[in-house]
Amino acid sequence: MRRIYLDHAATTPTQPEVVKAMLPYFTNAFGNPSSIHSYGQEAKGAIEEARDKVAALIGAPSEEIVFTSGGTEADNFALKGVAFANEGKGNHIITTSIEHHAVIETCKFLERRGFRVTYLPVDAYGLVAPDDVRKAITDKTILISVMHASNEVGTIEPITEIGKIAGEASVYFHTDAVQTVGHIPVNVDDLGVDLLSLSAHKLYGPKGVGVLYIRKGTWLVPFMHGGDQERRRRAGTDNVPAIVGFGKAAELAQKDLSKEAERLTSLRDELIKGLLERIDHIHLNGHPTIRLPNNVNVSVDFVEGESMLLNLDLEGICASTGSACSSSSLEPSHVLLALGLSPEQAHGSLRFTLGRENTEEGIECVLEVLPRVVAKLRAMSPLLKSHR
Amino acid sequence: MRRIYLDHAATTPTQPEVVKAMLPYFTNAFGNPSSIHSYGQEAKGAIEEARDKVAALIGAPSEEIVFTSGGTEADNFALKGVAFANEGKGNHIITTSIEHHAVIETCKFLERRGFRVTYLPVDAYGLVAPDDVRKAITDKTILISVMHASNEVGTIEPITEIGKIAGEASVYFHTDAVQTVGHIPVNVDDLGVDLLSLSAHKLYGPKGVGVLYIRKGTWLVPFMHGGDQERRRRAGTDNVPAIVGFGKAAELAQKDLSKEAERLTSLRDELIKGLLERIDHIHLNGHPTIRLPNNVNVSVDFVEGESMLLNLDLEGICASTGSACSSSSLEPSHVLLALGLSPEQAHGSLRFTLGRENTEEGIECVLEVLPRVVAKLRAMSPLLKSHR
Amino acid sequence: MRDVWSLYSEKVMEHFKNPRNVGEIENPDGVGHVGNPVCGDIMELYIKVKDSTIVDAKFKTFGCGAAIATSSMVTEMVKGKSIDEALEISNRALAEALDGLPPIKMHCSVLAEEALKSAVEDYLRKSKHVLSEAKEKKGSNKSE
Amino acid sequence: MRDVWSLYSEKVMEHFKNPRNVGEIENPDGVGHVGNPVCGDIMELYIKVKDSTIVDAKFKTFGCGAAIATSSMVTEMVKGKSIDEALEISNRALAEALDGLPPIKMHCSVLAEEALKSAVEDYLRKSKHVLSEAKEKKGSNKSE
Ligand SMILES: Cc1ncc(COP(=O)(O)O)c(C=O)c1O
Ligand SMILES: Cc1ncc(COP(=O)(O)O)c(C=O)c1O
Repeated sequence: MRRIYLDHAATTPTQPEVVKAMLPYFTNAFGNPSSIHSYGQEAKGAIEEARDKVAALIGAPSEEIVFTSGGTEADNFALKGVAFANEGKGNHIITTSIEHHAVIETCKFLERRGFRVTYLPVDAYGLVAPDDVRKAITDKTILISVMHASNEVGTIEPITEIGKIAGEASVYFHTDAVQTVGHIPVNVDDLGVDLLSLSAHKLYGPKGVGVLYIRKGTWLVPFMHGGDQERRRRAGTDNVPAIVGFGKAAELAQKDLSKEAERLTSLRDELIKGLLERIDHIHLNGHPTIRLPNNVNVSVDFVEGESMLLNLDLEGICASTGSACSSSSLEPSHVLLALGLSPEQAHGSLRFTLGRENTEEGIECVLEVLPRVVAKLRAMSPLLKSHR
Repeated sequence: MRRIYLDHAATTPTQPEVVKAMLPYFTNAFGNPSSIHSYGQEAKGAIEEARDKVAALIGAPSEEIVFTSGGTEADNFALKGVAFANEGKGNHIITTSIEHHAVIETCKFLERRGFRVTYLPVDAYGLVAPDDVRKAITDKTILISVMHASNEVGTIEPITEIGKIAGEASVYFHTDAVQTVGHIPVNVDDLGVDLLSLSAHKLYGPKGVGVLYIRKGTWLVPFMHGGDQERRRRAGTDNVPAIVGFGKAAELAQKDLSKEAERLTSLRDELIKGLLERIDHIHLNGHPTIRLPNNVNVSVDFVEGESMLLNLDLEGICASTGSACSSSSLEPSHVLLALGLSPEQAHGSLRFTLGRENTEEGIECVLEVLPRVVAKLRAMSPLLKSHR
Repeated sequence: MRDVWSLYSEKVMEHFKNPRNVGEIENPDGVGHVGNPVCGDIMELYIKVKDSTIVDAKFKTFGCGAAIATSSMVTEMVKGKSIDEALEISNRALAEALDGLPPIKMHCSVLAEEALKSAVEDYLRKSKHVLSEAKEKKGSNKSE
Repeated sequence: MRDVWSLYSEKVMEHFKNPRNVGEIENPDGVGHVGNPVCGDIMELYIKVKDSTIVDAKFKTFGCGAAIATSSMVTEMVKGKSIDEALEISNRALAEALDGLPPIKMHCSVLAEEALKSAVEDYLRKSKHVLSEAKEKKGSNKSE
């Protein structure tokens, strides 16, 4: 059966050219970049080339790029690193109620260790108000962390505006840009951020490698303690093949970023339009226009997300949901609830995130299959009856 | 030029069969194991198979295996995880003066955060005395961390004895087994450990993946906060290809562990014997017999390690040194100093760590080349003169 | 690589794909209504009882794959069973009949058991009512 | 992949492979002895001076590749220079002459500069001594 993958926000396939670039570093040029000998130095050279490429993608100097094991580590590093280094100055952190778990759970950990965290609300579209950030700042505030775009509903946050506010208040500013880098233009100076998280596997690079961008002069303690790697900012043997792959993926992403963003935007809007037309009692989640080019998130009334997902999967369509049933907790997506959705609506959410391999054909397939699936599930829904 | 790689303690080449096992998980079966759809579930199945294989290699139940980004993360996780979870009980940690930086630097971080750390001394061979461990335990002791074998001098520590002591005192016991797993038999029950760190790239698996073995009932907080991966013990998108590669490498390692250990031990002893015969003023570092099958560490008087290394590299021989010049600090190896070597001797150390590709021929090559290199460097050494 | 990877057993998927006994029963003898929208699972179970035997069962469920499959399974299992037998169906038995459920989905089988219990209790309550009404009638008849 | 990867520039490696002026000078006019074993670098620099010009220089070094290369380079650079010119050779000039050094190795060039200064100072001290001895002699001659 042909499968249509529409879950690019979860992970993307590693591009064949990326794999090809990685391969020599497993078996031939397998050295440890910390080694002085030729094997070590050729590996070292390779990661420095990759660093340049990733730096170029976000408009940063190469020295401000620190490789990590992924976006989760980058977020942990940014938050714990700043918190532990600056607790002499203050113990207050500002973030939002729609951050990725890598930020939220790290904040909760810090709360248990004496820090105070403000979780700012968002509006019905998932937008944070810069003015709320301004008002939340106290003289104890040491860090503001607001994601660049929501992995769930795709809404793009006003980072530049918040960056100005953070700059004026001289508070460190971190953004989780895992969902934006490689998909929309990202420039650390334009955004005015001190710290920025990214992850290779969201932009057709390999899993297990990310970056924390750290602006020069930002004071944070290491998260991973040990050897002298990454100019003593992140210990652990460099994951050479993955870093090289990240470099290649960054290079490829930069090449056709705007063309691909345009193409996906039009597919996205076609899918949204089609779904709203063909299914009744369906709602778009997130902002209609200030959203990622590849994100479609809808709530379908009276039916539950996982059961839609499984039915779609049976027909070869791979998507995602914010329903609790897909996680080990029983609560539905904190993001959808923060947008003001009812628990039922949150449980009835479906996310389609498009990518390079998707074409018009895939969109049409979803538009053909989903209405059938919804009809089938609504026929067994006890909620529909009570609605009537 | 043919190169002879003798730095397997730094990293090993990924075996071709391992790379082959990984490849499908980059481009075809590229899913995120947290996804419900078929791409996700096939990735999930793959990591669970790999978990079984790694578990088998150390005699552990699969549920007690938590994948990390490497040995450094496993060490950070074990130490910080236990420390932060058990500070209500006590704030004292016992370790040794010869641990890897991933343990030592993590301990220093914890010291800055209010924990007290005892760094036990070692004897001239690098052995920790179990009785010293016993004496160091107080009612505030929450963790003992002693490495299984030294990455520098190869000495194998009496972990089983220390495990008994830790068990009797009901103190958590961690061992960094990064240099032993896959090279000598390791069984978590025989060793009596609650926590054990390993790293795939030291046993012909890929870089960027490791494991923290966590015995059921061990109380520790997560190190990487975020999503629900690894039964909520370690957040972050699973590095599927690397985990699959680790599984394959574990399987291969288990297959011919004892045969390979025997082969390397005889090459090791040949190299040691040859070096001591052909070069005067040379000393073996570490224990003569209670040592890793693949480790040769010597100090050559009057000459500095990096300059030997570079000369060897020019002739295609890749080795390592404990000299400061190879790191960003100016101090020579803390391990060699802990063994009682003078700074000069520590600076004059050379480590050869053998592996699968090495044969008699490589050993003979070292025995032919190194005496020439030493003679050349001694001719320009100001220390030799003052010694005469 | 294995050929088939799935969150669920084949049996679960079979019931999920072709759920048995979907719908409502008109004038049911017992209805169970359990779960709540916050947790994402709502089950309605309808039973028809004749001579203390469950002769028909239908369900409506809002929930995940496991919720739908266990709902389907419970309706299959209760049909033909006596009220007493039905009350003995445990969530474990349901999960086993489905060749197992993932640990995080076991609560769905609990919910199905509760739906069944609740439907049976509803029946018992109603029939007691009917019984006592009948008794009352009889009594009043007698007294007449 | 690039063809050549190395910690050091080709120039450094060239000097490391074929260090110039290795050895000691018998009866040197100045000797510089710097560094210590704890840091892993020890340099000895010997100079021969004629009419305030350094006519020969030799070194002995215990140290890393950069230490050996900068030692070799400093002996090359001072030969034929006047004492005053020699004192103007900075560690940066040494590093530049070697087409650069890795940041963590810059201290080796500092050490080489110090070795040179120390050798020159040794020469100046000795020659002052000789000078003053000569002066003394002259003076005593006069007074005779
Ligand atoms: C917004 C956001 N932040 C962080 C992460 C975590 O990144 P990683 O999967 O590389 O750990 C993700 C993806 O899972 C994400 O979407
Ligand atoms: C004993 C020991 N512990 C920990 C590590 C760190 O492991 P990794 O390189 O996977 O971060 C190493 C190797 O560098 C090691 O030899």
